[in-house]
Amino acid sequence: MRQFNALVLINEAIAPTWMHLAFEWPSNLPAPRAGQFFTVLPAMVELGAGTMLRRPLAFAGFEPEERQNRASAATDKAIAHSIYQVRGPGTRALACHVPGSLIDVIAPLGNGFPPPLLEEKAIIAGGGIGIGPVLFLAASLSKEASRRGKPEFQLVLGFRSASLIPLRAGSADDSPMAFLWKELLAQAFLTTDDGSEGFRGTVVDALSSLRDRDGSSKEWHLYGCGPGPMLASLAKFADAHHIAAHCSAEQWMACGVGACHGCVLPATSGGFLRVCADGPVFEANQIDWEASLQ
Amino acid sequence: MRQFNALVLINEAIAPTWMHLAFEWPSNLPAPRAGQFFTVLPAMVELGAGTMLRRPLAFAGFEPEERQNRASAATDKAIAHSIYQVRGPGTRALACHVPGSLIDVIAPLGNGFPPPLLEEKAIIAGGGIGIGPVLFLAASLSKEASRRGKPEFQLVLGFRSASLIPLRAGSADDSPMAFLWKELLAQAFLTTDDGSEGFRGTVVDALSSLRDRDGSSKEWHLYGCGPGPMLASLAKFADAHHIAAHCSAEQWMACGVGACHGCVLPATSGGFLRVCADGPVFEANQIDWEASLQ
Amino acid sequence: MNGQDTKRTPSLDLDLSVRIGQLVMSNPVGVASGTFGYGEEYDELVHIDALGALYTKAVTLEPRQGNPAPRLVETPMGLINSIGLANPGVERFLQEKLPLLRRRRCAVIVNVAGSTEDEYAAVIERIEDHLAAIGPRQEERCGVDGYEINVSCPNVHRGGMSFGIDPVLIERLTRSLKGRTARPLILKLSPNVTDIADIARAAEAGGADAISCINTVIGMVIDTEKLRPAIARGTGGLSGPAIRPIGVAATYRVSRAVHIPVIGLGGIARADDAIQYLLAGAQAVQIGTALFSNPRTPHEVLEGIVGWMRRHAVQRVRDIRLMLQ
Amino acid sequence: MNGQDTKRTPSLDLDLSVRIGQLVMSNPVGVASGTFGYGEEYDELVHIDALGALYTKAVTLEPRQGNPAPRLVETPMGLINSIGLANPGVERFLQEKLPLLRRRRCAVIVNVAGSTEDEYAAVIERIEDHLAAIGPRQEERCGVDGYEINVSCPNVHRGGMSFGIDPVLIERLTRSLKGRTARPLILKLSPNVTDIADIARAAEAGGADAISCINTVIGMVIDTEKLRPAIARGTGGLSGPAIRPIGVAATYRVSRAVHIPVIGLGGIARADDAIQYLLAGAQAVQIGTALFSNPRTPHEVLEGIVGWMRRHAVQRVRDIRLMLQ
Ligand SMILES: Cc1cc2nc3c(=O)[nH]c(=O)nc-3n(C[C@H](O)[C@H](O)[C@H](O)COP(=O)(O)OP(=O)(O)OC[C@H]3O[C@@H](n4cnc5c(N)ncnc54)[C@H](O)[C@@H]3O)c2cc1C
Ligand SMILES: Cc1cc2nc3c(=O)[nH]c(=O)nc-3n(C[C@H](O)[C@H](O)[C@H](O)COP(=O)(O)OP(=O)(O)OC[C@H]3O[C@@H](n4cnc5c(N)ncnc54)[C@H](O)[C@@H]3O)c2cc1C
Ligand SMILES: Cc1cc2nc3c(=O)[nH]c(=O)nc-3n(C[C@H](O)[C@H](O)[C@H](O)COP(=O)(O)O)c2cc1C
Ligand SMILES: Cc1cc2nc3c(=O)[nH]c(=O)nc-3n(C[C@H](O)[C@H](O)[C@H](O)COP(=O)(O)O)c2cc1C
Ligand code: FES
Ligand code: FES
Repeated sequence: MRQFNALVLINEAIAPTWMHLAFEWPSNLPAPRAGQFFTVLPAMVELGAGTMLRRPLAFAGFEPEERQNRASAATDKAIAHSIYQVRGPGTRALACHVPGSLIDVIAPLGNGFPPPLLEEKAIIAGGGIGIGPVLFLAASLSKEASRRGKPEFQLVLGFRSASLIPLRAGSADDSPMAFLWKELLAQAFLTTDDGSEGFRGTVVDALSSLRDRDGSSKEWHLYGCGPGPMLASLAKFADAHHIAAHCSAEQWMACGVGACHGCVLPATSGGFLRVCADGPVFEANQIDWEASLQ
Repeated sequence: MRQFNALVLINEAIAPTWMHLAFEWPSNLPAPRAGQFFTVLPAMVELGAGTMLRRPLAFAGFEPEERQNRASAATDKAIAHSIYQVRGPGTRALACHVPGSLIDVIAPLGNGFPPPLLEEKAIIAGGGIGIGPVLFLAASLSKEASRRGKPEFQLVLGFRSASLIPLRAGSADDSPMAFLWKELLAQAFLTTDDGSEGFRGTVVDALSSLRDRDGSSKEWHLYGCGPGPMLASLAKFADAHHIAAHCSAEQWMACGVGACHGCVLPATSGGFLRVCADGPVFEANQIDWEASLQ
Repeated sequence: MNGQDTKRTPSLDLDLSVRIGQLVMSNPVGVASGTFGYGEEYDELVHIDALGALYTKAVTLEPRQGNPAPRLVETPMGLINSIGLANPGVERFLQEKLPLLRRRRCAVIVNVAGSTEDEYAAVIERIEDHLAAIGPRQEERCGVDGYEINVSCPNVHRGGMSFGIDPVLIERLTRSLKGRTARPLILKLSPNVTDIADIARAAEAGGADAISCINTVIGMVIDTEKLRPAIARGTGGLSGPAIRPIGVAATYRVSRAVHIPVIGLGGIARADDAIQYLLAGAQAVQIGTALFSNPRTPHEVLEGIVGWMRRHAVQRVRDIRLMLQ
Repeated sequence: MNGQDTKRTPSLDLDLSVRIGQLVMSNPVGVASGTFGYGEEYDELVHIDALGALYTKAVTLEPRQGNPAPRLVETPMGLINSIGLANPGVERFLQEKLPLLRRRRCAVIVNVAGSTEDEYAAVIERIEDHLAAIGPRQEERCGVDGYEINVSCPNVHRGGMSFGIDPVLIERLTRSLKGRTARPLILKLSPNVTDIADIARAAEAGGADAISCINTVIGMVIDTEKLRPAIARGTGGLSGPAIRPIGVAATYRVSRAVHIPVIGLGGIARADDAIQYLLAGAQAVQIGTALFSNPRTPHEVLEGIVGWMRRHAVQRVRDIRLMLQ
């Protein structure tokens, strides 16, 4: 973990209110893993907001230093990627950063997704803005394919509506990372709440249906990232089917490093777990999701 | 007085830490007069500053709608000009506005300089950032020359050092307003604290020396704008020589319109005067300058 | 002007009115005492008639010049002021300020300050005498729809701050003033106390019709170059968004301690802030410091409240305080 | 890392040391209780040995899980927290946290909280017994250089907040704890009182070696969509730059009311903020919430103080408090 001023390389819209951020990654800093996050402090905020805390964002991809076909010609360093939704003053401020500007980053933070075992098939479920970590995980697994065996995985992505699916026609982002994401999106099983594209229903509805017709001999290992209610039903689903499951959780943060005990969620074992330091990736049954939704 | 979103036309450096701001002026709003000011709210501020109040700035010039050779081709409306120093978070934030962006302006505010009588010679003294209102006043008088008689005036400008004199070689600003300012600067009697250009000493030192060799038959009418100590000695000078004198004062402001009684200075008659509504231009003997410096 | 937009917003289906004693305000958004003068200065920028209420700058028995300069300093999302109740005194208030106030269509609440119980009483008596003497005039409003008793100004040595911290004095003061007017009496409380609910209960016991909550918080800025306090008087009153959470907490406590209406203020700059106060238990709100940044704030806040009420299907603004879970 | 830069700054000609009772801190900048854990989590980001002092997260007799989630909400230039003294209890503190703390080169002040006088006393006794039992070890520091008594946490029903508002209880508690340790005893006061100077005088009378001033201010945010308080417990403690003027005013008052050193905190984010506290009368400062925005804050603040001292030709940091005009 380190605090550094990162050069912004890409910061552009990939869907209504969604942005793709890429920044230079320092040499000698361990590469981030899918599920890990960083906290960022934009330089300027809108007058009147009074925002001052860092904002946590998950990594959505990483390009190591040696890579040839790079997302940006502006650097020969490694490049970290994130996908974020413009929601409030902090993300609005971040969206104002142009390539070439600097952001204050602390990274990498938290625990990533554990890789599936060889005998497991990874079912990677993302809902809405939970897309970043799951795209990263899928990309990592597809890369691994060339090294050790061939990890089997299925990406399942849920959106409210077809028009909110990022990186579709109209997105000007043609960086290699965006290209990789588009490939993954093309392979993914898509669901929409309103049925405007793909399966009509939630990601977890889709899982039931997928499970019924799954021909694979491998055990499922669920990976989830998305809104609280989605994670809650994912955990329920995993429990009912006795499937290993890991979820990436969210909670408001202050320090982001485990010091303040502010970002807790209720643990099933009693007490609380810190999202930033004990998570953000938890075994699905570690968190009392129902209580956390209240 | 009106609150409006103003289109920024020019916002560029004219000296170290000094900026020239020009923005579109609404139709149907009375033109500002020299000595009047506006308050401005930038859109974004640096994170951590927590700035939220408007910042008062004086007008440094005005181009009415009908004018031909305009400071900006981006508008056919009237254009207001200001010169400001980048000092703290508010002015730093203002300095980030690029042409084409919008600033929230309330204008025109306060009372301007009363014009000199026909039998008076205007001695217009500006120190440091007090340059804006005095350039505006000199420009107004030089324009009037063509209409009623020919107001006689002498501009006396003081700077800490030659390198801080704005709009010299190196300034890229070649707008018509900058051109006019350069003309006025060329006519002005210049003083520097360190003697690196013109008269060595303060503006008020220069006035004594000018007064000794003044051949004009007209009465002097002093106009001053600059730091508090300069205004205090200007007022003393005017009193000693029985000269009419008007000074533009500064004080921290909140409302800028006279409602909060926050921006007061001690009055010689006892009690307090509001800079924003009773001023910012006062007869020099209205304010107890010594007390105000404490 | 933005105010006119508000008037055009068809909110006929919604009941925005607020009741304080016998007084009905047309909507819950007022402008706070000391930040709006007597309504003259902001006339060109704010559609005053569209306000729910105008709380005047404090009126004292004698004219006061106020505290030495500088009186203001900005702080992170806040403002410290030490104006010191600068005002023309009750006589000149009646002669110079009241005539214009009578032409306002919004409720006008006169903020009253004093150093002693007698001074407060004298101001109210003088105003009541005056109103009785001129009697009702055609096509004019009364100009004084109620009193807000400032027992909480931290900026004067004897500005009522000793009242603001003592429940016994508050109850006695309230009872004494209550006997001198039939108009609603609003006690404005200081947050600079161990238990603001105690003070509120005392005000209620004394007969107050409502509580305004909160006045400014004691604060200080030191100029590290000049090596002295940034404002001449040393400490001053902190206002603005910085103190909003303090005001909401106080409003929450006070509105659970008394049965009379609470008027919430402190740091309201956006509709969401005002709705927080209403959910915390306030029936109405006031906007002070935010006016300085943006004079359109009251109207933007009112529009935002209306929009929120529609989205949440709330008919009456006074029901909002029942919605907190 | 920035901390190392600080080490390189030659400040040999300046005396930055601060004395609290018998304890000498190498410089006046510490990190505030509850924002720095027990010094583990920030190890990779902050050069801890270069700090003047590390104030630990509160330690209670029994382990506490803390308050329900959510526990945090951001406010304008502020943060409300309701952690609720989550901590592993004194036994696990001694077993798991102390060994690492002993390796720190900065002063370590253990923040102590409890619900009753006995609980506070038991924590200190347990720690003193433990320290006596393990005795001094070579090349290790003691790990506990003093105690900061948290009588001011607004986030627990019985978290000592009743002590924090009552001078009589404060004096008794201080005296009782003073009898149990030779280490410096720092009383950390709440700003949520009518007169903080009263409380400070009581702590001094009870034998306190210093006062920390201030803890968080009671505040509340309401989520206007979910129609409930943004943090689970309703109200919480407001910290950050928003409260800096409140802390400076309190420090100014307290340092004029007592003769023992005052440690100022509340909203310090830049060197200028810290210097305001020092000019107001503090001998040392602590940085809490600003760490969350920028972990380099303590070192940047210390560098800024050094730069300011050079510009103002001040030799000893403890003389700054005499410079206010
Ligand atoms: C470990 C972690 C990883 C994250 N990764 C991503 C990511 O990859 N992409 C992305 O778009 N967002 C991500 N988020 C959420 C992101 O941090 C928030 O959207 C952001 O902080 C909002 O800041 P804001 O100032 O724009 O909006 P605010 O005004 O602060 O908040 C806007 C809305 O978001 C809610 N909110 C704010 N912070 C959080 C939070 N931490 N958790 C849940 N709700 C919150 C608020 O209640 C409000 O409704 C992540 C959060 C965490 C904790
Ligand atoms: C009527 C009027 C007209 C003005 N015209 C101009 C102008 O034409 N050009 C220009 O550059 N500046 C002008 N000023 C001053 C300008 O308003 C301040 O420099 C500005 O507000 C500083 O804001 P900031 O956030 O950048 O700095 P801050 O951090 O707020 O202040 C920086 C420094 O300026 C001092 N300061 C801040 N506000 C004032 C003030 N109102 N009066 C005196 N000192 C102050 C502070 O003490 C501090 O030392 C004028 C002020 C007034 C009252
Ligand atoms: C410049 C100024 C002057 C004030 N004068 C008065 C006053 O005369 N009487 C009073 O009761 N409150 C006065 N107040 C307090 C405000 O009415 C209000 O209670 C406080 O500022 C908190 O609200 P805000 O944060 O919206 O400003 C004054 C506040 C400011 C900023
Ligand atoms: C998340 C958090 C946890 C805190 N926990 C404690 C604590 O355990 N004991 C204590 O005395 N103060 C605690 N405090 C208060 C701080 O030590 C400090 O007094 C307060 O935050 C004001 O300083 P700041 O504005 O620099 O944060 C806590 C503050 C925060 C923000
Ligand atoms: S944000 Fe501080 S512990 Fe997680
Ligand atoms: S700034 Fe409010 S009266 Fe001048």
